[in-house]
Amino acid sequence: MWKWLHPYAKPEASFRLAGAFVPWFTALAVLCLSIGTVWGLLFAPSDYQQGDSFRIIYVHVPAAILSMGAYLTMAIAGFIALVWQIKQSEIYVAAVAPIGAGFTFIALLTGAAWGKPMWGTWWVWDARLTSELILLFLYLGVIALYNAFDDKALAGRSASILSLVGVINLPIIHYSVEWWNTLHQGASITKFAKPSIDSAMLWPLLINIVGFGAFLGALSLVRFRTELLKREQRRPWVRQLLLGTGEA
Amino acid sequence: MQFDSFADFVAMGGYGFYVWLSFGCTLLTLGAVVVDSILKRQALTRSISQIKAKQDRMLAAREVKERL
Amino acid sequence: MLQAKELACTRDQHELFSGLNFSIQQGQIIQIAGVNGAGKTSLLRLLAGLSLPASGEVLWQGESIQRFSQRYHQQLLYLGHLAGIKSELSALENLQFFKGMDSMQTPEPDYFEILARVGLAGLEDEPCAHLSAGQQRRVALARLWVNQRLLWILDEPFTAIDKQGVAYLEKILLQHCERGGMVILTTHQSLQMPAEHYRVIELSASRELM
Amino acid sequence: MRAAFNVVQRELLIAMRRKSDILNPLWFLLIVITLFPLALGPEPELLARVAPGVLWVAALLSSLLSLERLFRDDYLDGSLEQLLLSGHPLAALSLAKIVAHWLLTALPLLLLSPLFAVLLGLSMPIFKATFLTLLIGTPVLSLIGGVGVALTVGLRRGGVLLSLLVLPLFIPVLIFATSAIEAASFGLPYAGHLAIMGAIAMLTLCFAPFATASALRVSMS
Repeated sequence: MWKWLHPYAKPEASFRLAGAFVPWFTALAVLCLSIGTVWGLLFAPSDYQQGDSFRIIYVHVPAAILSMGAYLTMAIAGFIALVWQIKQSEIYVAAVAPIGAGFTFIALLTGAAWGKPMWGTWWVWDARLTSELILLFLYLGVIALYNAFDDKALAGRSASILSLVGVINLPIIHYSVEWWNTLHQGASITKFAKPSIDSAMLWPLLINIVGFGAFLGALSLVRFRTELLKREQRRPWVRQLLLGTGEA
Repeated sequence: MQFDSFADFVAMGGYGFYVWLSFGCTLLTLGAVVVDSILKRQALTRSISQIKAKQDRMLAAREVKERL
Repeated sequence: MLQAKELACTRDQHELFSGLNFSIQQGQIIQIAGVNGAGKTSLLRLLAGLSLPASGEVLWQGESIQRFSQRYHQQLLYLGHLAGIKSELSALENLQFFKGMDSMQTPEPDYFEILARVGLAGLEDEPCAHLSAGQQRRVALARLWVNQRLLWILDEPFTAIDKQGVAYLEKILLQHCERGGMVILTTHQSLQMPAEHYRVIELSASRELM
Repeated sequence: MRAAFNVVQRELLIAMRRKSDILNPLWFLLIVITLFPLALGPEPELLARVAPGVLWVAALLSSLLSLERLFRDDYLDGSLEQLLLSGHPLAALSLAKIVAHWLLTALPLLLLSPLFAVLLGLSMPIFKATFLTLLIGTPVLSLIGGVGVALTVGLRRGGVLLSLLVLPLFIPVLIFATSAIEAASFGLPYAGHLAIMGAIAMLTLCFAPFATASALRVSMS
């Protein structure tokens, strides 16, 4: 069933395959992000309660969704790397972690900037915010662990294990935080009255989510290619590619 | 178009600071990740040419007859 | 019995060796030779199943040692540079621990006789931290008698061992082979062994010379 | 099974020979707990309010302090290699190491907790809740910590990294423990909290030894 995948398991082939996807993802990302952002900032109607501050949603929600999504793909790649010992999977783990950390950071920052006018404070120990913060810690842990190893083969396997451990813990962390939060705070301030979102508001949001996804795809492939080259840097094909010299 | 003038657009109904802060930070972070990816790639090319130079030196050292 | 197929090893992206093929049968001693940094220890760790080869595989009785590691490790005695001797415990306690880790329960050996053989008579109860480097090495070597294993993989077994000790150890290795055992070792000494039992594999330029 | 027992026995024997390894974390814990009344002021109401949290944070820190020892010595003297090559499932042996670690660090803490309770002026019901949460929670700390140590044992400066990796994973236990104690302080039932902690403990018990084993394999090669 997976036979057709096999040729791509060769480093050189997967390098080229990843390279083939990069322009498409880049184009999609640029297109969607510009359309979604312009639409969201200029044309979407303002919220009847929150006024124009709600426009932060067009970066906040995509970043938040994809910060989780990126972690999920990272953990799946980690799982594949450990079970079938596929090197490319480990490399993907290393490639996607910084981007995911970036998204998480954006989600936290924009959340704070949205929270200030709405709730009157930059930060509350709300369930979602707290679990997003912990998600950031998990990402940073994976990155730090990967960088701590000199031998990148070991680094990749360790990072895979950690990402897997993290993803098992993520739901537990999320629910524990949610529960803790409801115990401490009573009525939550995050549940601002949310009318079923108007389609004029929804479309740019969806487009931006796709845009963030494509951005993640494009950049993770670029980083994947770099990491792959780094791993294979002593092979002739890499040298030929980068220095244009044939001999090795 | 939701805004009557450019000034209106910048003001964002009084929430300009927060909205532009968010979009600015997003842009900065995404930009930082992109720049980091490009820099990594360049560093790799540099290090590979260094390795190449090192190997050339090692090949040259083979010619040296007297060694420890 | 043990077979290496197209083994390759890289460390920090450096290729140490590749395309290494050899096998060892009962009654054989293989010495891995090579200059410093040729990858002797790395090869032994691959053979013991401590690390994964960059490519190729190691087979024990035709089965991959990765997939059937437990069965393989029950037949294997591996002594690395560091032999896992706990410095807080005495020689006797260390040996008793290793005996207790055996999967098959065999009668308790005579620890005092074994320790006397490796020249540690009278030091049995001393914490290993108080022993010299050579004496600690001898505690590790005592495991050759304590754990009855078919395959011995020994990394520099002669370091810190004096001249008589070396001669005695060579005799022990030969005896093990004559009883159908197998030995793979690295050392910088040239061993006095009968040729029918003894082979040298030179690790350089990734070729088997003999 | 016999091999795992053998490992536990050896760990305990070594610890008996090096008592400072058991005593230092406890000593640390005692000092940390003394610092809080000095820093916050000695009002009994205030202390009783923060005491459970203080106890838990102190327990977390002292367990982190002793965690590094879990595999570090074994890694350095080659014992870890020998465990891997012993022909027994590595997950079972890792679990044995973790059990030994719990016996040596968390158990003394539990035994000493009445003393800490007196120092911080805890009332009996709250102390009981604290004790129960520590009893269920500390195995989770040891188990998750084991994965962290196994990942960082081959690194030269793994100590700080270890806390970065492990502390976020400790958060759920901390949250449930403190909320159980909080419920107890209001006289509410907290069996539900304990049950959830028990579930978390079971879950980590099922997964952590395997994660530890595979992390050890990576660290050894």
